[in-house]
Amino acid sequence: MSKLIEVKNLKKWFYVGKVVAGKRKALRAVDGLSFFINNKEVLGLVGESGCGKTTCGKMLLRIIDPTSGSIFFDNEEITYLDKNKMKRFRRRMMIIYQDPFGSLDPRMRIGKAISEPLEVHNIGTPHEREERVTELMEKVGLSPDQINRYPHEFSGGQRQRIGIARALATNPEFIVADESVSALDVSIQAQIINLLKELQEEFGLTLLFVAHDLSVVKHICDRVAVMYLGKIMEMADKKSLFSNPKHPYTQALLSAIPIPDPKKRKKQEILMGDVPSPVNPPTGCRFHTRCPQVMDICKKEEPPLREIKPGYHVACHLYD
Amino acid sequence: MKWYITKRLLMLIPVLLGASILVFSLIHLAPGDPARTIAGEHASIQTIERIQEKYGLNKPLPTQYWIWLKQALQGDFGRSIVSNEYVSKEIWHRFPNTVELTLLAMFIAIVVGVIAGIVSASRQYSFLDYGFMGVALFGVSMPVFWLGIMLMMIFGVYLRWFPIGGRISIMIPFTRITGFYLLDSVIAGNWEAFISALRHLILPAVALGTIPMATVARVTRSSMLEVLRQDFIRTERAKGLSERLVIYKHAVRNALIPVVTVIGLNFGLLLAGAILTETVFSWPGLGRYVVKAVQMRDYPAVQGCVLFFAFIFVIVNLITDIIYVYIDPRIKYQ
Amino acid sequence: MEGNMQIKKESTGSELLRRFKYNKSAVFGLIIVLFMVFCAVTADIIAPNDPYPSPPVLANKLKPGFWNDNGAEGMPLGSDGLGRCVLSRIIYGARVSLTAGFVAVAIAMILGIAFGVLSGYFGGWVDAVIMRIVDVMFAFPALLLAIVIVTVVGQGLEKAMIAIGIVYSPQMARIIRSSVLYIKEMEYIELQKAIGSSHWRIILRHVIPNSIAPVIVYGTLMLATAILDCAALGFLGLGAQPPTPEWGAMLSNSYSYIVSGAWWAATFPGIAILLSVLGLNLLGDGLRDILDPRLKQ
Amino acid sequence: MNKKKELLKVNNLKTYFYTHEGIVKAVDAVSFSVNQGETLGIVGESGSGKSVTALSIMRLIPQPPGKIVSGDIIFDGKNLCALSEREMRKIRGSKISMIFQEPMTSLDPVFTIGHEIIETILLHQDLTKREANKKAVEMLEVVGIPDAHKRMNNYPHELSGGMRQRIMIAMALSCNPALLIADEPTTALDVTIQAQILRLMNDLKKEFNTSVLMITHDLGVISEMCDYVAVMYAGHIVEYTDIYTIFEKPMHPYTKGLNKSIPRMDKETKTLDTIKGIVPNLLHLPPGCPFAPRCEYAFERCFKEVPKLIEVEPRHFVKCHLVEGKFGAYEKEKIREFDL
Repeated sequence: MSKLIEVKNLKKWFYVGKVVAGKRKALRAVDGLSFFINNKEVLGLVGESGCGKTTCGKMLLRIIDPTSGSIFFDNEEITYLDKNKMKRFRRRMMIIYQDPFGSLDPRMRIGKAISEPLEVHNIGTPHEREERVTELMEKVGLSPDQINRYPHEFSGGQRQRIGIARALATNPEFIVADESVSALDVSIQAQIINLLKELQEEFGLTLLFVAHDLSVVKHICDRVAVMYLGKIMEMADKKSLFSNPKHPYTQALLSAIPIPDPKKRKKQEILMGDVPSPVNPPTGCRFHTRCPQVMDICKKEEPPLREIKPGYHVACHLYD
Repeated sequence: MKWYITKRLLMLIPVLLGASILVFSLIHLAPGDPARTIAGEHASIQTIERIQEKYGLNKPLPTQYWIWLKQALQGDFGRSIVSNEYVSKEIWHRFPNTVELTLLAMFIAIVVGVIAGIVSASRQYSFLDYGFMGVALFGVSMPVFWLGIMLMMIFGVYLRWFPIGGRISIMIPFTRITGFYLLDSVIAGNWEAFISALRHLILPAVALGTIPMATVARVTRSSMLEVLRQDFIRTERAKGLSERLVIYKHAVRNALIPVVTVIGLNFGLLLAGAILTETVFSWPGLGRYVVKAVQMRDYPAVQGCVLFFAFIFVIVNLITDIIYVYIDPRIKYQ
Repeated sequence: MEGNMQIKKESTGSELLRRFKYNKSAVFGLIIVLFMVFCAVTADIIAPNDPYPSPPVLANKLKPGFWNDNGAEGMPLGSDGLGRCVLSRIIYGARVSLTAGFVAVAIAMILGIAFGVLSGYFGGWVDAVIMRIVDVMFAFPALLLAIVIVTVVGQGLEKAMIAIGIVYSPQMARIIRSSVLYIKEMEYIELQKAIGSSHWRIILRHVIPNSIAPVIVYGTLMLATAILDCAALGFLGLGAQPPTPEWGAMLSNSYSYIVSGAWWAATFPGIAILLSVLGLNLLGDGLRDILDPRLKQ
Repeated sequence: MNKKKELLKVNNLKTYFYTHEGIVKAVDAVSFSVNQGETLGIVGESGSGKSVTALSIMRLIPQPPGKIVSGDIIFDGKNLCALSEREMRKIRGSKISMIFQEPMTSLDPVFTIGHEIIETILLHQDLTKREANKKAVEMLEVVGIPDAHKRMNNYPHELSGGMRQRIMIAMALSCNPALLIADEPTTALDVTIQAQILRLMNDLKKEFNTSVLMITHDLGVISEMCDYVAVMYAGHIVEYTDIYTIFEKPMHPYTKGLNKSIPRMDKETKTLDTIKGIVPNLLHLPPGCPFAPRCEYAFERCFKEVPKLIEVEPRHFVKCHLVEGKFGAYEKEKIREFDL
């Protein structure tokens, strides 16, 4: 298996507030990520709000420029490519957003919206583009005779289908799905999850699936990375991670999800307190303020993300 | 808080500097030679040169600006071409009259406007709401000078309730102390003068206050309606609070935040309105002085007055911002 | 928000038209505005008299109108201090005032959109520079700044229009900027970056079309104030010069007669201003309700 | 189920919204009941009318355009629909209180949280300011807010989402209400915070012996919290039964579909079963069963006639022609109009 995406020590600090003593406070949205995604693999990136998962996804596509670190796409470094050089890669990577209302221009017909990536990259004649749009609409389950309608004439689930069609237009190899199903109703969510999975298999897409909902991630991903305050806490293949999570945070996260089965009401491991501010992350392990198994070393020393067995990475002193 | 005010005051410096450059360059880049304007069309070259010398008009523009700015900072805007009096003295002489007029107008505008807005919003779509908002709509659509003339015509000329112009009846002896007529007459215990000054003040103040009043009423209403749609209002109702408390305590407090901004901005309109109102009512204030200066092309006076207006306006905006911090706990000043 | 009442609605032509019809004040405002435009266009046909009789028929000076048996013949609203028909001058005045307001707003819009879009879209130092200039212009009451500009460039209707257009442009720039800032945050703009669109494509295809709504709303409301301020300049003798039948100037030339009882010459031009401004305000308010779904009940 | 005192009974409630586009039947003939100390969950997708049901009970439907068209809401023996606004106010916040979805926007931003809680207490209890203050601090401690004394002077924007929801709970419980209505109380929160809040609610429910009406779209939350569940779809309750039956042998095709379409943590599935089609627009509801266009079992009758809500087992109600036919055949006498 070859790596399609590789990221090394990726950081994004947003500078906030006023300059104090020549320095500004940094919000460390992403604070040193290293991981890779194999070709045709689905990697789930999960975490609670503000953990930096969305920022990470957008950095991979160079929508947000990283503060430091490097990003490789198909073994080429794209971290510092300028706009023109980057354009070559743009048609090979796309994004599907969360908000089905905000991700479509309300004043643009959906046919035009779907063909826009083709237009920008000068792919095909207008006629060929229209054929491609029709084909895509059928693929995602929309009726091609709706091609000239405006986004507001569609429901949330249908808009998400439009977004998916647009993302597929240029035949990309890599797609970032940023919370793409979390805004949808349960019955619609299932339709979109199935669609994404089908398309991923059919086109052999490599997917970064950013989400906060672990049950969705479990359904769709091959491997999962769990983030907390800008860092990866645990990363492994889906099966081992869900059946036997190692990191106390992952354990708590899994146990916090209510299971729709009253017979399985369980003694939950409930984390105390709130997520600390990413402006002042705790010293040592970032999770130590809420960790039920905290040790002295956790407060002083930050555990690195270590491979404790092949393909299984954990950042926790319990596994030193 | 002190630090916040200091910081805001410091931020005024570039704005005022920019304003002074704008005023200065507008007037000095104007086509035509100011010296010729002063001297008159048929003046000899020698006369013009003498005038240029006298006003420093032969120096390069940046130098002229620098000299003018240095003097302006000391409160010296030069001498008026028309009266040969110090412009600053002319301004200070008229300033209290304009302050009295605008303050009363603003007072009327805020009190009536806010109350009407709240009442309208709390009874949306009622007869009262339509009534107030209809009047307010006319209010914002009226030219202030026309309103002044109409008031003058009805209450001054026909009904003879109020005098139609001037600051105080010339028959009444009056000694100037602070320049504020109402205040001075109270200090002097001269009730006759007080009544007369007040009677002269009412029509112009009503004319001037009507438009901001209408604006304030409209903004208060829409801001109230906006607040009443918010989630926390539902929480207050769910607590069992009476509609009265929900509206007059929770909604009003929140709704006033944008209203304060609008009041601050309306002060600008009020100053502009004062120019027109003072012209209509022959009010001896700054606005009328500016108009006269413009008509006479009295450049030092125009420069001085306009910069002074800008200064006042900027200070009012600063005060608005400070009030804002007090009523909205979400704004952090540091 | 839960519940079907709050379905997010964007606008299409037919939907907007339907909402417009429901908005009584907008319809009423539009009727007034159309009436004023009609007067302006057909002034040569509908005006009963010549607005500038030459030489002035001073015998007809300050005659009352239809309400008085001794009123001037053929002058329903009476005559002014130079014996001219007030009604005819008001009708011709519509042409002057509407054009003046329209030109001023057009100038403000062109400048405002250009600077507002640049400032909002590019941010950074472009934004900082433009916004500091706007701040400085905002330090003056608009009418005062217009007065100064007119003083400098000289009096006259054309110059007044330009002056008002210039002093209104920072206001427009700020409105556009804030709307661009809002649009810029939308995901469909961010997506443009992901697919590699150029800045110009984003601005022309997405940003400007989506900021049209506030431009229309505030343009309409601004037209109302522009007419007011043009009239104010005319009133101060800095705008339209005699014998142009400009409403503000007409007022200014005749208000001294009210002391002698000739109220009509000053009253009717004011009503004409009031009506046009009222119509535009009603229309603008209505458009705002229609185009801004946040305010929709 | 042992006989408990019936606290709330909603009977044939209809709440409509009159809009320019037409009448929106947000809640259409809904009936259910909540017993003392019991938690009833109302679950449904957006637009199903669950929040409107809750607001109807509080009589907080914005009017116009909304209106409770008919039905009774019997609370503690009193019909809330018949009360005057003044009488209703005495019940709100003291006997029935409510917490909302968005803790960000549900607290007045310009008052301190202490002020907000004290205001509620003073409104319904005969206490002095000092006593109310003490009680408010106590309540903050009860909901697990550290440094309760200091927190009293905080404004809502100074607190995190989870904290704000705790404040809302403290406020809601400060007058010891008999019924707590929670409208999606954890939807806006992260899972770990959601777990905290749900546990807190469960604990307090027992401590205060409060009945809870839990409104959510999340079947997981329902299963953690509730004793009984009503499933709503397009303004109708389509199924209403105890928590075990709803997950083990649901009868309505919608409930069945919903159950199967959620991705589960505890099970492996290749593809999810889905319910075809889209959530209907309440303005253009089909004439028959509102679920018919999406239902795989739908037959002719479903498109013409709204089915009746029938009791197939004690306290298990289903609104479906199929179920009606199946059970109607051999247990005719059990089929009766839903009337508790």
